[in-house]
Amino acid sequence: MSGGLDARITVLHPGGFHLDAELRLESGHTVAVLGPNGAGKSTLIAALAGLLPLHEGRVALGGRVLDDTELGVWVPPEERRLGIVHQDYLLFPTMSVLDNVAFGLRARGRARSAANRGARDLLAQLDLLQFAGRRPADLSGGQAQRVALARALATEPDMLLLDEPLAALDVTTRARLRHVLADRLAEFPGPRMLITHDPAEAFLLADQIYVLEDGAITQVGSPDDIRLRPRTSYAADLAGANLLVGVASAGEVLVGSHRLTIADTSAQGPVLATIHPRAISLHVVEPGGSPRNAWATSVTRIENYGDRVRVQTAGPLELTAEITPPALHALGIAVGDRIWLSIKATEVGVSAD
Amino acid sequence: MSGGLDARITVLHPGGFHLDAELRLESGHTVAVLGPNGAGKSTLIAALAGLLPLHEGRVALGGRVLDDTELGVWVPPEERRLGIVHQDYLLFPTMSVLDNVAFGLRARGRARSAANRGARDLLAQLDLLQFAGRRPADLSGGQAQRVALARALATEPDMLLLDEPLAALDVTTRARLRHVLADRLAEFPGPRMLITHDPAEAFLLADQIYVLEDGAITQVGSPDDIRLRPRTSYAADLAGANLLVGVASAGEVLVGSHRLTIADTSAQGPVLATIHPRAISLHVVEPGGSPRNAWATSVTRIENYGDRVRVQTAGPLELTAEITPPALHALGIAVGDRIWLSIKATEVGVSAD
Amino acid sequence: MTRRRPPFVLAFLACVGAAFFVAPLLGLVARTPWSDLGEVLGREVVGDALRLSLVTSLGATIVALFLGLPLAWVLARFEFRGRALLRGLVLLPLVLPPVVGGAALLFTFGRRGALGGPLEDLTGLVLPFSIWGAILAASFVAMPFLVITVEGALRNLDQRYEGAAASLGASRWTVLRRVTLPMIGPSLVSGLLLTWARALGEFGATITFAGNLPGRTQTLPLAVFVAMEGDRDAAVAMSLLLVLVSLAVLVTLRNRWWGAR
Amino acid sequence: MTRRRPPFVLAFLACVGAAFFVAPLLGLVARTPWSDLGEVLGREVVGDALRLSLVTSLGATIVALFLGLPLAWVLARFEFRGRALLRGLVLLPLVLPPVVGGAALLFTFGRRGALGGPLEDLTGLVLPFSIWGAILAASFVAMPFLVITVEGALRNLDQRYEGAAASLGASRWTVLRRVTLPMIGPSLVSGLLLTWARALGEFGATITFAGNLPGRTQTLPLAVFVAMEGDRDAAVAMSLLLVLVSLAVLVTLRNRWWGAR
Amino acid sequence: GGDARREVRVSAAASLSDAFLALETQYEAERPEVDIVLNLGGSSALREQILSGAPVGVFASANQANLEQLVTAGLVDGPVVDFATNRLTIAVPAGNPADVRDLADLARDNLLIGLCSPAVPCGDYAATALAIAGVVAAPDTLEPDVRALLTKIRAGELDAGVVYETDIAAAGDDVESVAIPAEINVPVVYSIAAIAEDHRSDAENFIDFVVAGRGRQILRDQGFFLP
Ligand SMILES: Nc1ncnc2c1ncn2[C@@H]1O[C@H](COP(=O)(O)OP(=O)(O)OP(=O)(O)O)[C@@H](O)[C@H]1O
Ligand SMILES: Nc1ncnc2c1ncn2[C@@H]1O[C@H](COP(=O)(O)OP(=O)(O)OP(=O)(O)O)[C@@H](O)[C@H]1O
Ligand SMILES: [Mg+2]
Ligand SMILES: [Mg+2]
Repeated sequence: MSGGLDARITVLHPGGFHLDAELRLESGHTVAVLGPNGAGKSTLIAALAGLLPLHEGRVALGGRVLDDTELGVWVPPEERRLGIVHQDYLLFPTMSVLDNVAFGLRARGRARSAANRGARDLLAQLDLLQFAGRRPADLSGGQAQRVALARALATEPDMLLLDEPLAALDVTTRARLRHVLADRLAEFPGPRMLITHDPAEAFLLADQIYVLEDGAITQVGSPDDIRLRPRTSYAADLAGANLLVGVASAGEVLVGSHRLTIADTSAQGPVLATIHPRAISLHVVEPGGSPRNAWATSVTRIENYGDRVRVQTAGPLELTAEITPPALHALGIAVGDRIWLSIKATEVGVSAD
Repeated sequence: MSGGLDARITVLHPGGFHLDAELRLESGHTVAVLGPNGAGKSTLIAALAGLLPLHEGRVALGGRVLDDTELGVWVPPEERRLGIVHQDYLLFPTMSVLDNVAFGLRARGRARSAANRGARDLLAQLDLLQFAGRRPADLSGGQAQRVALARALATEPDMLLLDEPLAALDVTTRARLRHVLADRLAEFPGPRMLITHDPAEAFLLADQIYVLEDGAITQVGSPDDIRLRPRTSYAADLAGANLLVGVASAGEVLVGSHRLTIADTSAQGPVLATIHPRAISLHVVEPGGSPRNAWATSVTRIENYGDRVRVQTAGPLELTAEITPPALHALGIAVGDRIWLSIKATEVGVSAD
Repeated sequence: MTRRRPPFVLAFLACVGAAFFVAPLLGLVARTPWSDLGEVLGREVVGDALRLSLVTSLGATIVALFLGLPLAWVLARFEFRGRALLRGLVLLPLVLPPVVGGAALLFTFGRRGALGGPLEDLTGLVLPFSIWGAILAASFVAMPFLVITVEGALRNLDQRYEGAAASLGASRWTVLRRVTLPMIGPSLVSGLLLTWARALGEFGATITFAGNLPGRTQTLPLAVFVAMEGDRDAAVAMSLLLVLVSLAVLVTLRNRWWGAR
Repeated sequence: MTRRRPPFVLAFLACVGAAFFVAPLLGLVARTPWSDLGEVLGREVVGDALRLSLVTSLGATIVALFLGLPLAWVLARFEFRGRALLRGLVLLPLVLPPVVGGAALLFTFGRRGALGGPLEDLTGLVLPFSIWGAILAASFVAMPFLVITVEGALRNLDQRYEGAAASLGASRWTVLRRVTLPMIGPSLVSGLLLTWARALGEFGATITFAGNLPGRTQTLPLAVFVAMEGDRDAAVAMSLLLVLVSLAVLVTLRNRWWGAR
Repeated sequence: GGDARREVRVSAAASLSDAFLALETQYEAERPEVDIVLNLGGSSALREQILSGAPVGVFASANQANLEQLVTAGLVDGPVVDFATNRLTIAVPAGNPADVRDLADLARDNLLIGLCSPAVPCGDYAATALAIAGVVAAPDTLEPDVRALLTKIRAGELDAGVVYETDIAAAGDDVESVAIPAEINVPVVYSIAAIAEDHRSDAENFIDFVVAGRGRQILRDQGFFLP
C-alpha cells in the first residue's frame, strides 16, 4: 500500500538561506535527520508537507508524485496523508486535547464517535487520558508535546515526519516514549523521518542517519557509520568523538604540523581521523610503554558530568579526553595545569576524506 | 545589592493541580529544578515572576518582599527585576531580534543606542549577530531559543529563571552554550534557577538540585546526592541508576520477596538501594567467584546506544544493566533469552528511606 | 494580572470615553415621558416596526455572514490584482451619505436599475418597497463591518495552524470552519455584533431604497424619524425601546460567546 | 499556500459579496454628469465642505483613539461591575437613529444640556453650530468601531507576551505601546479606518447637533443633502468626490500599514 | 468668515433650500456688512436645535406646527409672519408611464404610489387634499420629505406621488406634473419668525426683506405664491 519517499528539494528563504537536499526513505525504515540549529531540518519537513513552495525539485511518495516543479504537479497538504509533529506543536488552541487528536480522524471522514475512540486510545498510550478535556494552553510543555505526537500518530498516515518529538520530555517519560515510539515506528508500514538533537535517540531509533548542515546533506549512513566514521565536526560532536582532518602516509597522519601514528599503514592521502575521548589517557608525568602517540599539553576546561569527566586540552591537537571522577581525583589536575596525553595507534580511526 | 531568594509558594490551577513548594536560593549559586512533565516547574517560575497569583505564600528576594499573601504585599512583574527564559520563548513577534533583546534594556531606561549596543554584544556572544534584523518567525527553533536566552541575560536582573534554555539546541551549540552559560552564571551575582530535563546539564551547571514531582519537592541536595542517593524513581532515572525500595537488616535488603546482599552490615529498617547499571554483570551460565548476588532471569529489552547497550531484565528485580557492544556480541543474547545476572555487594548503595 | 488596577491616565481616559456613550443616553432617559411610555409602546405601529427591525437586522447579519465572510477570507488570504482597490470599495457604504447610498442602490437594484430590472423579469421580485429591499439596504450598509473586522483578524492569525490542519487531511472548508473561525472567534463575534447593531439602527439607505410603509418596510428607526417630526415624546419613547432591545441582545450574546475564554 | 485558488463556493460567494459594493458604485458613476463635474467641484462651498469633512473626520478619529483605545483596553483587561452593560452601551450610537443620536447629544451637550451649560459657563465653548460640535457628533457615532474592533483583538491576544514584557521591566504603558498595540496592529488599523470612514460619511447626528452652516459645520455629506434638494447633478458629483477621497486614503493607508507583513 | 461682518443665522426648512440660497445672495449683495449664514435641515431637527438653545436669529418653517412649539416655549421674539404659499401637485416620472390623470388614480392598486408621511407638512397637506377629493389612496411608501419622494419618482421607482409645485420646477426633465384642480387643492403656508438672540435688528431686517422687500420677487421666481 505505502511505499518509499523519493525527494529532490530546493527551497529558498527570504533571508538568503538555501536548502538543497536529496533523500530516499524506504518504506518500513526510520531515517533520522540530524543537523545543527538552522540547518534546514524544519524547512525540509515543511517542504515535504507542501506547506512551503519548492523552488525546484520533485517529491514522490510510494510512486505518487506529490510535487514536481518541472511537470507543474502539486498535491495540496490535505491530500498528502502525512503525520507531522511540528517543532512548536501547533496544537489548535480553541479545541480540547481530545478534539485536537481526533481532528485528523474526523477530517479524514471518520464519524465523531469512532474518531473520539481512536483519539482516546492514543491518549491512553501516551498517558494523556486525564488531560482529554483540557485546552492546550492549560498543559505543561511536555504534556503539549505528547499531545502533538498523539495527533500525528492518530491518522494512520502514509509517512511520519517528526520534528524533535521528544525534546520537551522528562527523562522518565522520554525513556518510556522512546519505547512507545520505537514500537509504533516498528509497526508503521511507511517511511518515517525523525528529526532530533539527541544522538542517543537517533542511534536507537533510526535505521539510517542523514546529517544536514547549512542546507546541504553532508553525510548519510548507518548509525554506526556516523558514530564511528563521522565526516564533519558536527557529526563527530554527535558521536562524542574527536575529529581530525589530515594527510596520511606510511602509518602516519599529518594534522597541521603534528604527526599522529596510526595502525593502518596502507592509508594514503587526505583522511579523517577520529579518536574517542575514552581512548585518550592522561598522565601527570611522561608516560612510558606502548602508546605510540604521546605529547605534553595543558588543561583548558574540566567538565564534571557526575559519572564521567571530560577534560579539554590545548594544542597541538585540542583533544577532549573522558575519564572517571576517581581518575580525575587521582591525577589531581586543574584548569591550566600541564599534562601528558597518550593514544594507542590502534585507537585512531582513519577513513579517506 | 542582590541577595538570596526565600520563597514559600502555593499555587492552584483550575484543573486541580496544586503546587506547594519552599525554596531557598543563595546568591551566587545555581539551583537546578528537575522534575517530570507537569510537575509544576514552569508554574513555579510564573509564580515567582508575579505572572500567576499565589494562593498563599511569600516570596522575598534579597530581603525585599515581592509577594506576601498575608501582608497583602505584591510587587508587579516589571519591578521584580528578573531575567526569565520562558519555556516557549515568548519572543515578541512584531520586533526584530535586536529589538527583542534590547527591549529590556530600553524598558529599564537605557538610551536606544546604548541598549542596541548591549543587545549586539550579547547576540555576538550567542552567535546570533547575523539574525539581528530578522523577525522571530523567520528563525529556526534553536535560533529562537538562543534569542530568548540573550533577551533574559541582557537586562542584568537580580535573579535568573531559565526554563529549559538549551532544550532546542543542537549538540555542538549546546556544548558551546553550556560553556557560555556556565561562565555567565559564574559571574552573575544573584541567585539563578535552571529548569532542565537534561541531567548532565544539571550536574554540570548546578550547585544544588531540587527535585519537584507533582507539585511537591521530593528531594533537595547536591548533584552528587541526587546522583548517588536518589530518593525517588524519577531521581533514579535522572542518575541513570536502578532504584529499589526495601527493608535492611543484617547485611541484607529485602526487596519484595528477594534478598539482596549488601556490604553495609549496619543498615537497618526501610532503605533505598541504588545499583548502577554498569555495576551489573551479565552471564550466559551461572557465574562463580566473588559476587554475592546472582540470579537467573530473562531479557525484556535491548537498547543499543552505539557506544553502550542497555539490557533490561525481567523479575524478580527488573534491573537494567549497561554493557559495551562487544560484550553484547560476546554474550550473543536476544530479547526473551535466559540470562544470569550478578552484582557485587559493594556495588549496592544503601541509604535510609 | 487580575489583581491590578489600570494606570491612572488610561483609566481616566477610559472613563471619559465611557461618559461619551453614557451621558447622551442619560440625556435621552431624562427626556423620556415615562407616563405615556406604555401607551406609545403599545401602539400597533410600534409593534410592527419592532418586528420589522428585528427581521431586517437579523436578515442583514445573515447576508453579511454568507457574503462578507468569504469576501474577508479571500481578501486576507489570496493575492490578486485589484485587491487593494476592492478593500477600499468595501468601506464605501460607510463613507457615502446614506441618502446617496440609497440612491445608488436604487440606480442598481431598483425596478429600472441595471440589476433590478432583470431580477424582476426573472423572478418577479421587486426589491424597493418590500422587506427584501429593507434587508438589502441594511446589508449594504452593515456588511463592511463584518468584512473589515474579520479580515483584520485573519491577518493577525498565524497561518501555520491552518497548514497543520491541512496536513491532518482537513479540506480547506473544514480548516476554515474548525480551525480558522474558532481562532478568530472574538473578532468574528465583534464583527457580527457591529453588523447587527448597524443594521438595527439603519435609517438613511433603507428609507431611500426601500421606502417607509408601516407594517411593510417601516423599521423602528424610520418610525422614530417620522415621529420626531411631530410627536417628539413618542420618538424618544421608541428610541428607548430600540436602546433596550439592543442592550438586551448585546449584553446577553456577548456574555455567552465571550464567557468561555 | 500562495499557489492555491480559493475553493469554488467560497470564491463565488466572495464575488457576490464584492458585487454588492461595486455595483451600486457603478450605478452612481453611470449617473455622474461628467461634463459639469469640474464646475461643481470648483465651487467654494464644495471646497469648504471637503476641508471640513477632512478636519472633522480626522478629529473624530483622534478623539476615538485617545478615548476609545483606553476604553477598549479597560474593557478587555479588567474585571469590574457593569462591564457587560458598558460594553453594550458602547454599541448604542450604532443602534440609535442618527437624528435621535443628535437629539440626545443636544439634550446633553447643547447650551441647555446637562454638560453643555456648565461647559459654556466655564470655557465659553459652545458646541452646537461649531466645528467642535461636528467633531463631537462624528466621534460619538464613529468611536464604537474602534472600541469594538480593538477589544475583540485584545481578547484574541495571548496575554503571556504582555507578562513577558512586564518581566523585562516594561511599565504597563510601555507594554501597551511596544508589545500590545503592535501585536494587534492589523485590527487597530481596521478599527481606525472604520472609524475614519464612518466619521467621514456621518450625516444625521451632525446635522441635528451641529447644524448645517456652510464653511463652519457643513461637511460634504451635509452639502450633498442640500444639493440633493435642487441640483441633483451637483449632489452626485460631490458624492463621487467623497468616494474618491476616501478610496485614495483607504487604499494608500492600508497598503502602507499592512504592507510590512 | 473671520471678517467683521455681522452674522445672522437663518434656519430654514430643507424644502426652502433653493429659495433661501438665492435670498442670501441677494441680501448680502445689498447689505455687505451683514453675513447671512444658512442652516438648512429638516424642520424638526431645526426645532430641536432651537429648543436646546442653539444660537439662531431667524427660523423659516414649512408649516406652523414647529413654530408654534417654539412660541409655546417662549423662544419666538416678535410676530410669526406667513411669507409664501405653495400648492400641491401630482408628480410622475417623465412620460407618465402609468398614465396618471388625477388624484383618484392614486387609489389604483397596481401602481406604486408614494406620499409624504402624515407627520411632515407635505404629507399632512396631501392627506387633507385626498380627503377633500374623497380618495382613499393606497401608498406603498410614506416618505420623510419631498426630496426623498421625488428621488424615487425621478428614478421611475414610483409611478406617482403628491409634492409641491415648486419642487417640480426644481426637478428638471425627469419628472412631470399632473395638476390638482384648485378647488380640491390645499394652500401651503410658509412662516417665518425672529428667534430671541443678539443682532435682533439684523434678523428683523432680513425678515422684512423676505416678507416685504425684494425677496418677494425671488420667491416668486422660485415658483412660490405670495400671500
Ligand atoms: N520564514 C523564514 N524566513 C527566512 N528565513 C527563515 C525562515 N524560516 C527559517 N529561516 C532560516 O532558514 C534556516 C533553516 O531553518 P530551519 O527552521 O529549517 O532550521 P532547523 O534545522 O529546523 O533548526 P533547529 O534545529 O534550530 O530547529 C535558518 O537559518 C532560519 O534562520
Ligand atoms: N493554565 C492552566 N490551567 C490548568 N492547569 C494548568 C495550567 N497550566 C498548567 N497546568 C497544569 O499544571 C501542571 C504543572 O504545569 P507546568 O507547566 O508547571 O509543568 P512543568 O513542570 O513545567 O512541565 P514540563 O516539563 O512539561 O514543562 C500540569 O499538570 C499542567 O497540566
Ligand atoms: Mg527546526
Ligand atoms: Mg514547563
